[in-house]
Order: sequence, then structure tokens, then C-alpha cells
Amino acid sequence: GCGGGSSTGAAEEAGGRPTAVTATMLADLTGGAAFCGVAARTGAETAVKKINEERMLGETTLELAVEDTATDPRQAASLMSRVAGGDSQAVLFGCASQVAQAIAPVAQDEGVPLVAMQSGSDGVLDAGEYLFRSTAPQASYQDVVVDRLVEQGVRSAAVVYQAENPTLVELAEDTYPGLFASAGISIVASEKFQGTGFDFAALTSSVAGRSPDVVVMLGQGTPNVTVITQLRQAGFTGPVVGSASFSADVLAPLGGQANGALWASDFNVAGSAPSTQEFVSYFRSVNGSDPSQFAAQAWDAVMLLAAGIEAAETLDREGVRAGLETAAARGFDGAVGPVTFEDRDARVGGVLVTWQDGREQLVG
Amino acid sequence: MNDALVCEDVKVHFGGVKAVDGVSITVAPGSLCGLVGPNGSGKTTLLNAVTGLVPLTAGRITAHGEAVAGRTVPQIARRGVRRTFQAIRLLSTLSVVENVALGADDGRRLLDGLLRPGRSARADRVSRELARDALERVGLSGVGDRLPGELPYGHQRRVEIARALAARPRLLLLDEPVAGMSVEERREIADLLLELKAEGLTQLLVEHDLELVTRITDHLVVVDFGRVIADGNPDETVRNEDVREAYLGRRHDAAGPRSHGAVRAADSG
Amino acid sequence: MLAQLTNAVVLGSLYLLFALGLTLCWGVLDVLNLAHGSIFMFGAFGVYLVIRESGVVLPLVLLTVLASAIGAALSVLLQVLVFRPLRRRAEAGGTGELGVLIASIGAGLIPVAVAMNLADAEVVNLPGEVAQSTVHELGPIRITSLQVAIVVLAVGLTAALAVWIARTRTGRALRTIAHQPHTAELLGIPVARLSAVTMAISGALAGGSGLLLAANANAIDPHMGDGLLLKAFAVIVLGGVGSILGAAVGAFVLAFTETFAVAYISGEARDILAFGLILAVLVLRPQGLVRRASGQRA
Amino acid sequence: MIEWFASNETLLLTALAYHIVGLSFQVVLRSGVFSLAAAGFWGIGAYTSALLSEPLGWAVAVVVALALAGALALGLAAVVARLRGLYLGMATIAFDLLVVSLAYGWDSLTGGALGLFGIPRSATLLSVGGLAVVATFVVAMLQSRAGGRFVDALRTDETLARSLGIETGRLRAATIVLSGVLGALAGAVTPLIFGVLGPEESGFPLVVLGLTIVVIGGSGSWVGPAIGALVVTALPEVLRGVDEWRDVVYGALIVLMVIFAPSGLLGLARSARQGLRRRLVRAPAAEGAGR
Amino acid sequence: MMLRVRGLTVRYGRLTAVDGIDLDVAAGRIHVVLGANGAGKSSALRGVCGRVRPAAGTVELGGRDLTGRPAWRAARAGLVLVPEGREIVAPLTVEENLLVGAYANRSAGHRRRTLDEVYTMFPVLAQRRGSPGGLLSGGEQQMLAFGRALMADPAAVLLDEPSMGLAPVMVERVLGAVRGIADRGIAVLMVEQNATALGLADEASVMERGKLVLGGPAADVVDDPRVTQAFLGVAS
Ligand SMILES: Nc1ncnc2c1ncn2[C@@H]1O[C@H](COP(=O)(O)OP(=O)(O)OP(=O)(O)O)[C@@H](O)[C@H]1O
Ligand SMILES: Nc1ncnc2c1ncn2[C@@H]1O[C@H](COP(=O)(O)OP(=O)(O)OP(=O)(O)O)[C@@H](O)[C@H]1O
Ligand SMILES: CC(C)C[C@H](N)C(=O)O
Ligand SMILES: [Mg+2]
Ligand SMILES: [Mg+2]
Repeated sequence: GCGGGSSTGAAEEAGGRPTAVTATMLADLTGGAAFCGVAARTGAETAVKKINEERMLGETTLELAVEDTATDPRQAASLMSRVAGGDSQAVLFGCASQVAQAIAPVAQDEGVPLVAMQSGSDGVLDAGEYLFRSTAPQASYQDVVVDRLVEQGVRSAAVVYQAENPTLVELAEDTYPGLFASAGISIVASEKFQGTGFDFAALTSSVAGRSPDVVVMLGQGTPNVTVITQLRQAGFTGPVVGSASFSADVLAPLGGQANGALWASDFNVAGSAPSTQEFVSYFRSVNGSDPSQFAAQAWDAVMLLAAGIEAAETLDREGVRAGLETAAARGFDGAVGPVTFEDRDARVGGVLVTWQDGREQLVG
Repeated sequence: MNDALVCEDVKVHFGGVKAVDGVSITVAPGSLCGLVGPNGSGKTTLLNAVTGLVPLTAGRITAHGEAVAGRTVPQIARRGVRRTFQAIRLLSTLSVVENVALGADDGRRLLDGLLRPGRSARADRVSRELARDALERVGLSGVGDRLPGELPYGHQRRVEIARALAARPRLLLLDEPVAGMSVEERREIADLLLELKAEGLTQLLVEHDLELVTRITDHLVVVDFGRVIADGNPDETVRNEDVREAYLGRRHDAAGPRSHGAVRAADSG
Repeated sequence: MLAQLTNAVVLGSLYLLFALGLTLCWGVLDVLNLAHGSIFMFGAFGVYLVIRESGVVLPLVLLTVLASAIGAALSVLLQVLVFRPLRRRAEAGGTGELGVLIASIGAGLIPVAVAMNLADAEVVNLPGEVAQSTVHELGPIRITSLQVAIVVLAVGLTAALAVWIARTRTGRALRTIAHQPHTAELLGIPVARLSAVTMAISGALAGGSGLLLAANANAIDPHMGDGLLLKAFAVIVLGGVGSILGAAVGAFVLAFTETFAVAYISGEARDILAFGLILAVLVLRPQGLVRRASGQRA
Repeated sequence: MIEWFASNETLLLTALAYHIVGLSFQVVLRSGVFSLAAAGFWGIGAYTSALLSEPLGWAVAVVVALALAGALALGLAAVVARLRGLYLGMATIAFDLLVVSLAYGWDSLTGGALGLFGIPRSATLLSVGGLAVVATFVVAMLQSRAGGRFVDALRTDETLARSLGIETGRLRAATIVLSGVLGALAGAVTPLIFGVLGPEESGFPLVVLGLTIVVIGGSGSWVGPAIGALVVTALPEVLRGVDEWRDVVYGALIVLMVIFAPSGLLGLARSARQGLRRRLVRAPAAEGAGR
Repeated sequence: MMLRVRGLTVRYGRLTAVDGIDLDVAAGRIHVVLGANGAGKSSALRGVCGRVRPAAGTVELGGRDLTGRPAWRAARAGLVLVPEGREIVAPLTVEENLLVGAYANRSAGHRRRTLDEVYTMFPVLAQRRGSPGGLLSGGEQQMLAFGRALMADPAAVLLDEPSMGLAPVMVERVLGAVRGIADRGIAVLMVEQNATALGLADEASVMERGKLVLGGPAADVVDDPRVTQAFLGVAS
């Protein structure tokens, strides 16, 4: 390896402080997590615009290069090691955790600070101190959903989940069983599927046949739509519980069939935190549309990086890493509201959202 | 001494088609034996049976005293039984000389290139040498580096023969080797077969050119509907009435009057 | 049980619809067209684009016709721009069959990339009024009108194609092209034209079934043809290459195996069982379930 | 220069691994034994080395992977001995997908759909390059001289090959095993390059990749896979400029290459060289049928 | 209809296989081309029927220009080649092979009649009508190829060594059939290696290294010493 590429490519001022910092964003712009990656890219670019516009880093500007991982761990690992050989001082990543798991060890080995958004599974940060996650893992706030289900008197549930995404697998195999057990909700079926399929009739028939009160549907993008359609065809009429993957209008194609879908999120445009409202209005003014959860999370990743740069004493990779550590220890007010950190990993209080009449809405 | 080839009551049936239906033939070592018969009478199928390409329905075949049954096609070939094909079978992507060299290669030494490079280099030189010799014998020196598809049909047939010769066979089975050749060229091939016989090579020749067959063979077998209908001295055999009926046709009531003289002219030579 | 049986029949019909076009150009043109999956997808995606741009929503039947037309057009384009020049050049000696395979893979990347770039939402699908289909209930069986149509179409088209290939003058000409295109020319068969017609039919089958699948799954995924392609390949080989009826047998065998694996074992067993079955069948019957005369002598 | 190597190390390693994948398919295409099982053995090799390189060290892990793949390939060759052509192709694809579904299903060993990560990235240009050279040497020697004729004969006319005394049964089996072991070798080094391994990596896309490499490069000898691997590795990098339309251009380029270089770039180079030589030497006009 | 060939030249890369030959075959006449292996006989036929694109020259059938048209157009126009090597479609049955030969021949009634004629001419084909063509013996395939050409109801046929691989009895029958089809008013251009066919020819030419070196009424050609020497085998 060739770590600590210092400020090789960054323009330097007389005083020694570079005038520009380059960050490379590896994003899942195509492939299975594209529904998230594309939104994340917009969010990150908007944040960079804001930072440079308002000179939030003083004389230093932040430059963002974006590369597509195609949601392919191997391609991403290879990209990561190339970026490490280049002159970026930091790497941003979004979204899928299987991809994050591939690039994290490379970033650590090569000594490149990495800020990941989404990527909410265990083990992403295990490789070491160069790794940060600015999005709270979904598992940390699913209790809001289960509390709600208990209120509604739900007694039984089925879990249907996609095999390729570690976050979803963790939610299905650890988080929900644990929460359901303590809430007294029984799991009548737990079915795993592969995202490449298009026919889930056999699965949905057998799930519907067990007549659960709710179905927890944990998929990445399109399969959510297909599975829910076929669940409805198979005669299931109850509510559907989902994950962050329901954000970004994934449910729109389902029309009325998705009404009442419920999931936990860390963000909603109607969120009350001032930093949220500030973000939403800036995002609207730049992009002319409402931000999705993923855009908000990517914004926060950039903001954490900016805070790290501000806190850094030197703007080489090691300096940025140290700065990030300081910034994380302080926490910050992000698009999702106030964010705190535990061991380089973000924590937030979750909010409950539901799908009604073609829109995502805050519950309660 | 064993006979070079003995077929005893050989039957090869394909479902309802009795392609060979009880053929017994003996070919003496060093002889040139002819096998003729109408189209579809089972000649090629018999060659296929001898070389192991089709399984016997019944009967027994021995080559040089060893039973063919129970041996695989490559084993039979490596015991010196080689053949040419009626429908030309040359490898279109290999040069002519490599096609012929394949006949001389030892088909068991598949991994020698890696395991014994020295030996395989020597063997390769020998094969190519044999191939060039064989090509020369069939009158094709100088075309070794061309692709077979570029050669005229008649020359492709010669390459077929050369490939069999390069293997230095003990028994050579020829399936219509002169089809599509002019009289002059037939004569050359006939001379070659006679030469080979003089060298002691046993040959079984399937051919429709009766003039040629009677001229060069020692012994002629005639088959029809998968059975032997005549067997013996070539000249006598062709005079056999059954043979004339089945094979030569009663030319007096054939087509137009014009054909008459010409066919005579061709055959009387 | 009955419900799962129904699922298997519907799934088998989907496999079959997809496989018919593939086996047609494989059996006839000796082109294993791996772009078939992309054309299948683009039948649906093209219709989506048309609806999005024009705002006009036609009934499902007409949309299916439109999708078939799109598929046919793409296939003919593929034939004219890729396969025909390839064949012509391959005569001079080259990769032949395999070249066609790789070229079709390359060509197949294009519609997928176009679809990914032109999709404006994360999940694209047909308008609700098109995708919506009445559910019929017969005891434990639940089946939508659309699914009934899929089954009927699959069975009907299979029969029609089988008769066409086996019995008609054009069918014989196509089989001649399949084995000896050069000889076909000698016999007065306009090989280029008939090849284009075959590809058009194959493409129409792909495009139309793409739309039906998209309506059934309520989503259009740029990669939705990929997985099906392998399944269809398996279906065809399982049945015996070039045999239309074989494809039908293969499709339903595979569909039943998969459905029962999911229903009674687990989701993971689906592929293990399916591919294990394919391997086993081929080992036991090296020419597929429905064997055909090859006409080859030793 | 050194810097370029350093920052493109992964790319170069990828090209080397692709070259080995290409070799495993070249062996198949040249001999016409349409076994596509190399992709499955890639998976077997990859999981073996990913799981064992931590406890045993990468070298031992690779050796174990090759031995395991060799033994399994021998078994597979026996099972599919009667299959020919695309039927063999399909059966071996089924084998590949079976390996993939086992990798999905056998969670406790393979990490299921999530795969394995944090694998020691011990591949270096030296080690992988060395292995690639050895693999190339093996293929080149096996296809030299008579060995080359044998595989060509097997591809074009198996019946004929048998009548010439060639043990085609053993040759087919040897081909399947060789292709499998080469596939396993490529598989064994890959997780050592990337540090991650997922079940989907060894399925049909790998078959497509292998075939593409060989068709683009040429199947005539080991040079084809080398050229093909370089092209397939470099092309996406070169096409970075066209961004999201990359696949459109990539697809179109593959089509053009297949059409205009039907025997691969290798074939193209050969005929160019021949044409040049002809022009230089001015070969006397072929005297046709001269005898 | 009259088949008229002028200046036909066929090249394979740099090799000129046929070098500007002229040939005329009138309806109902048989023209035999003799020549050694590699003389270019097959190439000439391929050039005439459009199987290979001639480098130069013209081909006319009944006044219609067919030069450079693809082979299937020529076949539609009534010019049919029975190729060297037969080219039977292996998996199709014998009957299907014959029927596909009639592809260009749209009249169903005529098709049936010709089919019966072919079966009468070659009873073995009738016997084997249901078995795949590829399983026939070499000679049987030759008959099938010949029958298939008749099915097209051609105006002119090109025969490339039709007697190759046939037993004498069959040679007689096939050549008799050639006379028979000529007598129906079909122009026949036939390549043969030996003079067997010369007896029934009206005109004959001898080809050598891509050029016609001798031509005229068959009777004259038969008497030419070069022909007797090389093709009639009299000198032996
Ligand atoms: N594999 C097979 N399956 C079915 N029938 C076959 C097979 N092989 C040969 N036959 C039939 O067996 C008969 C004998 O064929 P064979 O090729 O041996 O004849 P032949 O004597 O060589 O004829 P020719 O002189 O025309 O070459 C033919 O009727 C042929 O159709
Ligand atoms: N496809 C081809 N490519 C290159 N050269 C060819 C090709 N076909 C034929 N030739 C060459 O053209 C010349 C004429 O061949 P052609 O086959 O026309 O001869 P022919 O008179 O029919 O011979 P035969 O009696 O052996 O059939 C020969 O020198 C041959 O090598
Ligand atoms: C949006 C999803 C692709 C991200 C997924 N929940 C993860 O954290 O891996
Ligand atoms: Mg024969
Ligand atoms: Mg010829």
C-alpha cells in the first residue's frame, strides 16, 4: 500500500494550507441500490455546493468526484484501491452495505478516511479507525415501528426479505425477531428471496396462507413492488411494514395497494428540527424538488466530512481522519436532525413514516 | 499365419434397416480385396463395423487374429486398421500436412507436450516427415501448407489416402477412393494401390469403378441388401448373372440409345 | 396445494412464452440469441416510454401488440445489423456460432443501458389501470385474468408454432436454413428474408411476453430478462434443442420443480433443486427429454 | 512508471486474473469440449482460498483449491462424459449455478448471499503474475505440436479423431479438468486481490466474461486470452468518459469486434502480418492444381 | 430456355479458378464439361448459379440477366444446381428433402406429380421416405439430390458429377434420367470426370486450368485425341 498521499494533488497556498480538498464519492449509481445511490449523489452534490457557496471551509474549497460502483462489491473494491492511489483526501460512500463491506477494509489498509452513508449493517466499521458512518444503522431505531404495531394490536407477523443486502438480512434475522419476541408478536413465516427473481407467487401464496396480521417486507428497490403486488394477489390484505428502502418513492407504482405501509426512517421533509428545515428549503431551491431520505443522509455525510476538515490540523489523509474523529465526538445538526456518534457510528432517534395516497407522510 | 481380416456372419441393423445382414469375408494378408455392390448394400457400414464406428448386431470380426469387438475405435485404429472416408473428412482449419500428420501421431500421448516436451518435439518431426512422404506418394507434394478446402475435390481424396498411409497401417480400408477422378487420375491411384500391395499392405477396396476393381484386385466380394452374393476371382465374379442383374444392370433396356456406345467405350478400356 | 399448482402453471407459461422465441431462432437460424432477454425487457420498457411521452393509455391487448411490434423491430434490426454481416464474414472461417453468441450478448447490453438511462423513477411500471387485473377465486385457487391470458397464449402459441414448423412449406424451408443455409439458397429459399421473418416473430414473442410479465409483476426492471434468459436456455435444452414441444415440456417441468421447492422446502432450495434437476436430466438423457433425429451417421 | 503500476495495481491484477479465466475458456473453445464448468470451479477455488488463506497462508490455500477443483473436475468429467455440444454447455452451466446456489444456501461456510469480506489481500503482481505465467506455459505446452492437432481434431470431427487413434474420451476429460483447474486458479487468486467474495461472482456473468475474453482475443492459442483480458480490463476504464452510456458503447464495441475480427484480435493481427509478408515477399501466384 | 454464359471469371482471393469462359446450352440439350481435378469445373457451375459471385462475365437464362444475383434468385428463375457433395439436409426426412426442393415451385399439383415421378425413378427413396436424409448411403443421397433438383421444375439444371459414387446400374439410371429431363425441354449443363456421360451429350467442352480448351458437338469432342487420352482411358 501507499497510504497518506498527503496533499499531492491539492493546490497549496503560501501558508501551507491547501486551497482545495478533493473527496471521491463512490456511489451505487446503477445496479440493485441505484434507487438510493442516485438520490445520494444529488444530496452530496447539493451539500458541496452549499459548502463552497457559503465558504464554510474558509479559503478551502471542497471538490467532489463521483464514481459508480454498479452496486458491485468487487468493482467497488477495485475502485477504492485506485482512489487510494490517487490524490483524494477522503472517500464518501453510499449506499448498500454489501458494497461498504468490500471497500471498508481497503480504505483502512490504504489509510484513506471513509465516510459511509446508509450501509447499515454490522461489521462495516470493524476494520478500523479510518472508517466513519454518518447514517445511524436502521437496526438502531426499528423500535418505533414495533411500538406502533403493538398499539395496533398486531399479534402475528411474517418476514419476507432479500438475501443480498446484509442490512436487510440483519433486520430480518436479528432485529425484528428480537423486537417481536419482547413485544409478544409471533413470527408465522420468515422467507428469504433473491432480488434477481421476478416471480414470487409461490412465496407469497405460502406467506398469505399463514394469514399473518402484518408482513414485514425487506427488499431493495423493485422487488418490494413485485412482492407486495403478488402478496395482494395471493389474498393478503393487512398492512405492510418496510425499511428505509421504501423511501425515494419506491412504493409509488403500487398505488392504493401500498396504503398504510409503515416504516422507520431517520428523515422526513416535514421533520421539525431547524437543521432539517434549513436543509429542505435549500435543497428545494437548488433542485426544485423534495429531498428523499437518501439525499438527506448523503448531505449529512458531506457535512460530517466538512466538519472533519474544519477540525483537521493538516489536510492530508491522516489529518482529515483525526479531524473526523474530533467532529464525530462533537456530533452535529444535520439534515436528519441532531446526530450523535458512538465509536465513529451515527445515532439518531427514528421517526415513523407511512405511505398514504401516493405520498410518504410522517406518523404522529 | 492369421488372416488380415475375417468377418464371420456379421450383421449390423439400424432399427428396421438391415444394412449388413450376415456377411462373411476373409482377406488374406498382403492381398488387395475388392468389395462392390449397389448403393445402400452395406459396404460403408461394413467398414464402419470393422473400424468400430458402429456396433455389431451379431457376428464376429477379427483383424490380424484379434477380435475387434470390445475394442474402442481408437484402439482398433492404433492396431493398424486405417481407412479413408467416402464423404471426405479433412479438418478444414489445419493445413494439409498437419491433417496428414494426424494420421501418424500417437493418439495416446495427449499430455506429452507438457510432460515430455523433448519427446513430443521428436515425435512431431517424425509425424511431419511421414506426412510429407505420404503426400508425395499420392502425388501431392507442394500443397502441404494450403488448407484442404482450397484443394479441388479429387486432391482432397488423395489427402485422405495420404493420411491413412502416414499411419503405416497393416490393413487399409478404402471407401471409394477414386470417386470424382478422371480416368488418368484413377490410373495413378490404381498404380499406387498396386505399389502398396507389392509392399505387402493388405487392402480392402470399396469402389464402383468395376474396370479398375477387376484390374487391380486379387479377389472380389459382391454384396447386395447386406448379403454376399458372389465371392471369388474378380473376372469370374463380374460375369456372374446375379451380379450383372443387381449391380451392372441390363444395359440394353437402359435409357436412350445414345448411352449405349459411350458406356461401352468407357468400360471396354 | 392447488394454489401452488396454479402458480406453477402460470410460471411455466411465462417460461414458455419467453422460451418460444428463443428456441425459434436457435432452432431455425442456429442463433442462440442472448439479446432475447433485453428485447423482452424493451418490449415492456418501450411501451412504458410511449405511454410516458404520449400520455395515451391503451388497453392491455393493444399495448401487447405494441410491445410485440417493438420486439419485432428490435430483432430485425439485430438480424440485419449484427447477425447477417456476422454470418457472411464467418463463412470465411471464424468463430461462427460462438461469435454470434458473444455479439448477441454485446448487443443485449445496449437496450438495458438505454432503459437504465431513460427510466425516470426508481421503479418504473405500467400505469395502474393497465396492470390492474381482476382476481378470480375458485376455492383455494386465486388467478388473475391476466394470468389466464398468459396460460392460454402460451399453450396456443406453442401449438401453432409447432404445427407451422413441422407441417408447412415455410416450416420446412426454415428447418433447411437451420441446418444448411447455403443449400437452402440453392433451393430457391430466400434465406435472408426468411431469417428476418423468423427473427421478427421471435422478437414479437419476446416483446409481447415482456409486457405481459411486466404487467403481472407490476414492475419493469432493466434486468428482468437476465434471469429468465438462463431459465429459458435451460428449458430449451431440457426439452431438446429445436423442439417446440420439448420447450413446453421443459418449461413446465422446471416451473413445477421450482414452485414446489419454494412452497415446501425453502427459497434457497429453488435454484439448487432446479439446476440439480437439469444436470441430472441431461446426464440421464444426453439429448434432452424430447429426443429428435439428428440424421447423422457415424 | 512505478507510480502508475502502484495506483493501477488492482487493475493489473484484475487483468492477470482475467487472463487465467480466459485460458480456462480458451482450452474449452479450442477443443470444442463445451464445458463451461470453469465458472463453477472458479467459485470453488475462490471460496477455498478465501476461507483457508487466513489460517494456512495464501500459497497453501491456492494449492488446496487447485487440488480440490482437480478432484471434483475429474468426477464431473466422468458424469458428463456422454454429453456433447450445447447440451454439455447447459449441463455445466447448471453445475455453475448449482455452485452459486450452494454458496447462497450454505450460510455458515460461505456467508450466504452476503459473502465473505475482510479476506487478507495478499495478492501481489509477483505472485499472481507468476501463477499466470505457469498457467500460460501449461496451456501452451499442451497445445503445442501433436497436442494442438489433437484438440483441433476433437473440435472439428470427433469421429474422425477417434478413427485416427486419438483417445478422445480421455482428451475430453483432460480438457474438462484442465479448464476446471484453471478456473479454480483464477478463482483462488481473485478474493486475494479484492478482499471480498460473493456468491454471484461465479455464475453466468463469469461464463460470459470468459467467452468474451476468448472471442475478442481469439481462441487459437494462449495469446488470445492475454489480448482479450487486456481489452476487457481496459475498455471500461477507457470508456469512463462516456459515463452512463458506457454499456452502450461497450456493447457496440463487442459487436463490432466480433463482426470485423471474427477470429479475434489475434486472428486480425495474424492476417495483417500475412498480408504484409505477402506484399513484401511477393509470393508467386499459386499455381492452383499443380501437381 | 437458353442458358448463355459469357466471359465468366471466378476468383478465390488471388487464385483465378475460372478464366473467362463462354458456354451455351439450349433448351432440351445436354452440355457436358470434362476436366481434370482442379480444372475449375465446379467453380464454373458455382459462378453460373450465383453461389459464388463471379468476378466478371454475364449469365443469362432465357434472355434474363442473372449475373451476380444471389443463388436463390437464380433458383427462382429456374436455374438449379445439384452440387458436388450432395448437400442433403440431414435431419429432414427423404420426403421433406424432396418437398423443400420444390420450394420455388408453387403449384401443389405439379409438386405431387413430380414427387411420384421421382419415387418411380428411384424406388429406394420411396421406401425410405420417412427416414432422415442424413442416414442414407452415399449413392442414395446422390439420388435424393438429383430428385430434389427435379422437384423445382427447373428451366436449366447444373449437375456437378451426378454419377459420382453411383453403382453402374445407378449411373445408367441417373444418366438416363438426365436425358429424360432434357427431353422435357430443360437445358442441362453437366460436369463429369469421365466420358461415360459423353455418350448422351449433345455438346461437350473440355476445361483445363480455368479455360475451355476444346468445345463443340459431342461426337467431335469424343474423337479428339486429347479427350480419348485423358478421359476415355483408351490409351491404357
Ligand atoms: N446410422 C444409420 N441409421 C439408419 N440407417 C443407416 C445408418 N447407416 C446406414 N444406414 C442404411 O444402411 C444401408 C447401407 O448403407 P451403406 O452406407 O453401408 O451403403 P453403401 O453400400 O456404402 O452404399 P453406397 O455405395 O451408396 O455408399 C443404407 O440403406 C443406409 O440408408
Ligand atoms: N473455396 C475455395 N477457396 C480457395 N480456392 C478454391 C476454393 N474452391 C476451389 N478452389 C480452387 O479453385 C480451383 C478449381 O477448383 P474446382 O473445385 O472448381 O475444380 P474441379 O474442376 O471441380 O475439380 P474436381 O474434379 O476435383 O471437383 C482449384 O485449384 C481449387 O484449389
Ligand atoms: C437503501 C439500501 C440499499 C441500503 C441498505 N439498507 C443498506 O444499508 O445496505
Ligand atoms: Mg458407401
Ligand atoms: Mg468439382
